[in-house]
Amino acid sequence: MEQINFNILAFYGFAGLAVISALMILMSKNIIHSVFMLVLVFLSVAAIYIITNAEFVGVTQIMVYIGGILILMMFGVMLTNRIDGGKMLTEHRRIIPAVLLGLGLAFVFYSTLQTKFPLAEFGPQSELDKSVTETIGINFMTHQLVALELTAVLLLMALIGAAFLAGSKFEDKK
Amino acid sequence: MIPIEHYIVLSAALLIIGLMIIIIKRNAIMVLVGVELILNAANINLVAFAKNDPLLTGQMMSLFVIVIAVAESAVALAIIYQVYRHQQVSNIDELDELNG
Amino acid sequence: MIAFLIYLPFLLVFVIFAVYAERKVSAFMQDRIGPMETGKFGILQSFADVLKMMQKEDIIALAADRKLFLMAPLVIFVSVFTGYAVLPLSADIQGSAAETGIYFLLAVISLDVIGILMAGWGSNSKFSLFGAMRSVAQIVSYEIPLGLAILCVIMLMQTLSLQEISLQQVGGLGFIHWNIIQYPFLIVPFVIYFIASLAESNRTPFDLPEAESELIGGFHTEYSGFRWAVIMLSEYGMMLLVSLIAVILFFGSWNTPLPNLGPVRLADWTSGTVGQLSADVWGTFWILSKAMLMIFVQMWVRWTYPRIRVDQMMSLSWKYLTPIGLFMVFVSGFWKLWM
Amino acid sequence: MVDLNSILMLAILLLPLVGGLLAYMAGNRGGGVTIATVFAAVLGIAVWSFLTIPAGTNLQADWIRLGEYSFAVGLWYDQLTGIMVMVVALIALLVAVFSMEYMKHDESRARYFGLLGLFAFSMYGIVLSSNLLLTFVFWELVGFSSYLLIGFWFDQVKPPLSSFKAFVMNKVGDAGFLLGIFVLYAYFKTLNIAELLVLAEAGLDIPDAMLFMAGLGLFLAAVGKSAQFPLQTWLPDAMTGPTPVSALIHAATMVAAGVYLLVRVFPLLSPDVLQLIGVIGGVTAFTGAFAAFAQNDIKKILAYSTVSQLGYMVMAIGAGFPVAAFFHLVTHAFFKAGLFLCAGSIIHYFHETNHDHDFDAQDIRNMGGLRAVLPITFVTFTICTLSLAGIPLFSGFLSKELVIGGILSSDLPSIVSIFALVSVFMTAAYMGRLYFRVFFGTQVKSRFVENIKMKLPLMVLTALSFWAVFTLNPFGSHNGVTDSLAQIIFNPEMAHYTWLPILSVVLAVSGILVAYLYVEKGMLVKPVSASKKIWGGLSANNFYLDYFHRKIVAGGAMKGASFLFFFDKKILDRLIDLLAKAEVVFAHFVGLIDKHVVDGLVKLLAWTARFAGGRTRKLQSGNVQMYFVWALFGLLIIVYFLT
Repeated sequence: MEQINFNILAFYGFAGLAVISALMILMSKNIIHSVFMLVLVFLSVAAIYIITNAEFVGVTQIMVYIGGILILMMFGVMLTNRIDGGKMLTEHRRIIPAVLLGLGLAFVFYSTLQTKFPLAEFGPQSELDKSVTETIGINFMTHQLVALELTAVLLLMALIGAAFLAGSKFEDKK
Repeated sequence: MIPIEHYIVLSAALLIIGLMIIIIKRNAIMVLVGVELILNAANINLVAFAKNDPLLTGQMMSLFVIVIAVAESAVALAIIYQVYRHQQVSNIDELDELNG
Repeated sequence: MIAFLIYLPFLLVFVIFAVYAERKVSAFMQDRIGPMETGKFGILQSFADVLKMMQKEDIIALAADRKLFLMAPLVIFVSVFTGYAVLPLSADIQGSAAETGIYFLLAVISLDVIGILMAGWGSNSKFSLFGAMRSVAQIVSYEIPLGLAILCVIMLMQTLSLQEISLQQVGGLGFIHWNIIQYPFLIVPFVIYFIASLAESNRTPFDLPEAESELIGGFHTEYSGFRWAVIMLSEYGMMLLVSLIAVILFFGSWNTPLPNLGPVRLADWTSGTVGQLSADVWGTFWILSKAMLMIFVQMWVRWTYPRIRVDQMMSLSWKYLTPIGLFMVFVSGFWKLWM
Repeated sequence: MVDLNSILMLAILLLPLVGGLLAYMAGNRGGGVTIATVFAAVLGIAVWSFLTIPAGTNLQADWIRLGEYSFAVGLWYDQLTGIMVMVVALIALLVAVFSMEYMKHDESRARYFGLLGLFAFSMYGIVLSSNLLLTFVFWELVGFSSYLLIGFWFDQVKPPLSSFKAFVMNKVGDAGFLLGIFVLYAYFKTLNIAELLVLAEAGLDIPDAMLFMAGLGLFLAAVGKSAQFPLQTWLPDAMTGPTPVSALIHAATMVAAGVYLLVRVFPLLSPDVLQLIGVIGGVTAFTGAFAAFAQNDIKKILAYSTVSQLGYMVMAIGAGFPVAAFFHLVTHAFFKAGLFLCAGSIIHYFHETNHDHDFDAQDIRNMGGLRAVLPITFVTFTICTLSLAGIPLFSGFLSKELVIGGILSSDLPSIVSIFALVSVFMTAAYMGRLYFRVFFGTQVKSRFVENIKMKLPLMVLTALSFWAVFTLNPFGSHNGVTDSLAQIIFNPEMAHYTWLPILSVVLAVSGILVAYLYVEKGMLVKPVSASKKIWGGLSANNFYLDYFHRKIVAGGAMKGASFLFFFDKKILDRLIDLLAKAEVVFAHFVGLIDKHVVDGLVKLLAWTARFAGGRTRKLQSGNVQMYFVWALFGLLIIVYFLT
């Protein structure tokens, strides 16, 4: 009972942290701060994954998003902005359409949630024969093998492509 | 138990914020940040729905999403870097050379 | 939880003595005495240093990004210390029994980079930024061979949990059951792991990020006083962490190295009874002493080898360690399938 | 199978060309010997041909086929050709030999001898050609090689100018030649001379006017080439070429080509044309002789004399006696070549002995008493002069009597006869003036010995100036060469005037006497100087013909051109301009309709399209994020309408 309560508390705490951090990304004009806020979002989401019985996904989230994508973004920021000691700022444009659209979407989601949610009849949480990580591993090697291989090929192509794009010096046509 | 609606609300909130980031920010990398947020929102839904699935398909899908997100952001950053090196521009709305 | 509560104070004490040990070891290597004035054999030298640093002013550069600057040491320390959460101390004492233990550790180690970047960027100094960039490049690069080396063990152990890895190395023959003896080819992944772990903890010969002669102090150039002490704490924490992981993966974790030799049941005597305090004490003793040995080896390497160049560092990782690591993954797979 | 006759003919034609090339390649040292050897060989072949080849030998080949017309080329050999070839070959050989000495100091002798070969080739081509087309080709080649030879010293001032003048004057005649060829081909469908003559005898199926045109054209060609009035001005100027060339080209061969052509095609010439030819010949003879009086350049005197004698030949043709013309051509070729070579000898003497650059070696006022210095030249010159003057016992007498007899017996206007007779007197007079001026007077002593290479040609030519070469009768030619010529050339009966030789001799002797008295004895000064005042300028400038050409013909052409230009510009252009303006006004009117009515409609459409496009274009701002906004907006709308 206490454990569940703690989990629920943690969920709302991390959910709030994620939303607040995301909002801070939205508000902040400082690019670097935004990126570090993103760390918080990712961490919170990873925590939510772990709470939601998806430990492997959560750790992967930390490892890939924070250890990979965020680092990549930091380097991207540093490479595509002149580092002259000043703060790196980005302007905000199109605020009114963005807010209107956000409100519109929120309204859409709100009205959708007001109706009876079809997924609610999904059934109770099922008990797994094996641990989550084992299940994922076995599924990867059996049911999802093609998808896994395709993803691997895609990743390889993306990496080679990205390395080529970033590394090659295209001749200036002018 | 945490009701599934709460996950959906969280993911919707992150989705809307991500969309607004995409629209509002001028910097290309910030747009990418918005995209990542949306992907995360999607992942939250996948993971949440997988709670009731003995095969854990949702979790695996979220893993695929994460991997594809890596690929996407790597390529996107490479392109942004190359564009910056060519045109000294890191803001998306300055890239209007093809503007009719 | 208990392991976690043990590790935090232990870490603080350990750092103080590790600094002293480092001084003494380096003095020993260089055929000199080292600190002698403070206390007997200068044993209080590190305490004096800590006191000094506590008193120092907390300087924050004017042009620095204040928030990042202040947060960075904490982020570094937290990310390193989070790693201890999944480490086992003995058969019973364990932090989190997470089934993704070693995977989590890898993820957490990479979190370290965020803190370093924050520090480097927040300092708003050329040296800091350069140091941070180098550090990040180095850590990200060496994560690959590190992960591959760990993957070899994981494939053989069939689990991600550190406690299960430890349990698989239990046996009456002591060190015979250690992974590195059971699977002799693991010596290659261990060497890879050891080199990569040096790089992960920014130790010589991979101390390019904080190369004093070039970058003054790297990403912590602008830090002083307590914050600098926290960064140092995390560095020694990292050393201890990677040493512990090495011990768990390759050197039998908390198991005794002594075998039962017929009636002389050395292994049983030095393991204690499972479920009782003796086992916990012996386990803690063995795992920590093995880790201390690893740290001594790290210091030994530090005072023996010169710093390598940036390009050498990169080519070592990508051209040598990664391919060899990949090959060893294959070897492990074949071993697991057919041996 | 090509028989021997054809080989001989081809050899005559082609040997000089090959010889010229060989001479040019042999260089300055061996060129003269080479060309002289070749010319000697050609002469041998020519004599051989004359003895062996039967008259009327024909060698023909198709040249060009244009649709159903084919143009043939070919060679033709008869006695006329044979004699002409021999004359040309002989003189060419002598000139080549003479040139070896005369040109020995020149730097580009090789080119000179090469050009001699080329000229001889062209000349044989004219002579041997059986076909007017081929004749025309060689006609042009002769003009071209003559151009090259006159302008041989092209680094001096005058030669290029006079060579150019000669070329242009020849071209005027060539235009007539082409016209004649066109007319003849248009009516007879053939250009073969023999066939043409047969057709002409058979009765011409051709309008008189066209026949007149054809004859006129051919005569015009002869006028150009043979230096007849009014195109004769190029010949005196052509004396800027090397003197041996003048002897070869401008005395014996090239200028004779025109007369030769007229002799060949004589049956084609209508009576009207003959009248014209006679008058022109008379005028030429008279003006040439008249112009010779005031000249001081030895070569120019000889050149005008040549013009005058060519006039005789043309007169003879005009009178209807081509045999007389051809006979005079042959005799004239020998003695005039001899005279020119004598002049060359004299000039050579001055060049060799006097190295003063300002000294004019051709001016007779600088000469005198050369009798003792150049004895052979003196004797040669004497005999050739007597021949030219028409003194009995010499060839000139025979041919000239024949010509004058022909003129008197023809129905030409009497003025022509008077011209002819007066010219006899004048010829004797100006030749006497030249002769006495050059060889008599103050004796000059000089150690100069005439070279054998110069003496030999002179002696040969002198020998050929005697009557005996042509006929045994010193006072009439009727039993000699002319009879044999009459077998192949149209030759009407000629009236005999017994008084004519006496009158002619009297005129000639009196001419020489007048000259002797004036030059040697200093008498008759008053009437001469009086006439000089009146006629001097006229004579010296050859009746101001050059002036006429330059001012009236050329200037007139320019004036006419400028008038036409004016007409074109002020009147024709005005009209066109006016038309264009009217069109522009109309176009403006149409343009207004176009602009405001048609374009208005189109513009309305365009404006509509642009307005719509502009509105839509706003969406396509190039800003990806705005696209995103619009896409989301659309999504919201869809969601709104779906729910």
